[in-house]
Amino acid sequence: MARTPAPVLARIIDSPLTRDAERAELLLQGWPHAFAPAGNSVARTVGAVLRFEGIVRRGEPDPSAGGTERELLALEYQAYDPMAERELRRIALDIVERHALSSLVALHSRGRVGVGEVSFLLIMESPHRAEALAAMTLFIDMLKQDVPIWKKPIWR
Amino acid sequence: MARTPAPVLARIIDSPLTRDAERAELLLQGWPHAFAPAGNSVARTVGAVLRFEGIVRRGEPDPSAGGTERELLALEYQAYDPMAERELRRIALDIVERHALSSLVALHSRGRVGVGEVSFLLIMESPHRAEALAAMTLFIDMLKQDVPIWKKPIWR
Amino acid sequence: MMEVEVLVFGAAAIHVKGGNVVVTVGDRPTVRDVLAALHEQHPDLRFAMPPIETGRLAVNHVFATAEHPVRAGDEIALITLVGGG
Amino acid sequence: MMEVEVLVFGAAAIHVKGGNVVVTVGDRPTVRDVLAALHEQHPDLRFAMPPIETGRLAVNHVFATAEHPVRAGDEIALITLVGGG
Repeated sequence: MARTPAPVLARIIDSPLTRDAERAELLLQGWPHAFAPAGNSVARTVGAVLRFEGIVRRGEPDPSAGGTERELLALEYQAYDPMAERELRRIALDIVERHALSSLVALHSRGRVGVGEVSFLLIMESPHRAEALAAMTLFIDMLKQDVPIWKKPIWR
Repeated sequence: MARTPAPVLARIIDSPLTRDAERAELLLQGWPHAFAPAGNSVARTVGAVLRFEGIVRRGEPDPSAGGTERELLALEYQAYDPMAERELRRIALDIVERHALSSLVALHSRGRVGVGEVSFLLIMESPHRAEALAAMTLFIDMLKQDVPIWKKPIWR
Repeated sequence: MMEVEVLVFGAAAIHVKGGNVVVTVGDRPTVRDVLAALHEQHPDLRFAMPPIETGRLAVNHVFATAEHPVRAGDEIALITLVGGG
Repeated sequence: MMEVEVLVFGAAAIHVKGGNVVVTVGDRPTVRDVLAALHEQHPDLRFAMPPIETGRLAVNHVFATAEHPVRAGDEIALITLVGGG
């Protein structure tokens, strides 16, 4: 059966991913269910919604101190433009296709993200849970291998 | 190092898991970060927040029609009390311990849940993403094996 | 001999009136004995039943394996084919 | 002979001024040739470099493997040890 292409949004955003930043981005991009509860997509064929937030933790290993953990104020994310967003999108399209997801949103921060703030957000809708869980693990692995984003620690 | 026990909430709720129902339940149970954005837990050692929503889909296989898919209005969830909530909690405590999670919320609906509504909600906080992803897969597998909850289709 | 009431749920309950069945077992029965009696005395439920040797029942709201003793007054439940999530 | 500028990021960039290095390669170079020249002419970066035979570089913002030709004017980048997420 021919399927309507699943909506995919993959973007690098110049701020931490607060709820307001997320909502503003989805709205700006005309995302179909920006304000709807997760399950209320039109087709009602979605059985699982999975959401991952990557958060800046208080401590990071400091390579210049032999890898011992040191207190952070923030991480400064640097992206190689426009390749970073392009790779993020390539991975998103690949994974949506491979796992037959119903939709995918991937947002990554550029610039300063403070401790406790969200730097990476991944939302997947899927008919069944197994695909979404497998797809999420794979997405994050691919992100960490292929998306040209680097973090610079800002120590306390 | 001795750790403070991670907060765990496991409950069977008499309604679909709308955002309002979720918030009301977390507030009622004195959950420590009911209104805080996911990352703002006090310790700031959380690096990953994973959220799963199980949603009632439009179609279910009908065993009395040879397993062909049929249109649903809703699912009626029946729980064996108090064992269902007890098992849900047992699994939650086991998995928090085994995967060293920072917190876990597991809510399951009892009663009628309409198509497109959420019947199961699982939220995990973890220092690192890998543990949370592994823990989530395991939790759902254990839920489907051990928690005495049954669903009765209400056909359209 | 003693009679044991077993609660039945979900798909298994379709074949059952009132949500429970009764089996007759010998004295000092175990979970295995109750399972064997279920298989013998309620063949309609076999599709939903765990194997006699490795199966489990819930005894007083906790899963109990084959060797577990069943006593008068225990609440026994057949819990299979669950459908949460 | 030709000079190729290679953009360098992240941990690898700590050892580099201005975010790029220049390597000298023969005519009609491939990604493999540029990687070999990086290994030879910028040993400081070896810790961050992919193997010459199996490694990849980004050529005009797309990952390219060893056989890929590198032309004058291409934007070449060494992309390793990324840290997103």
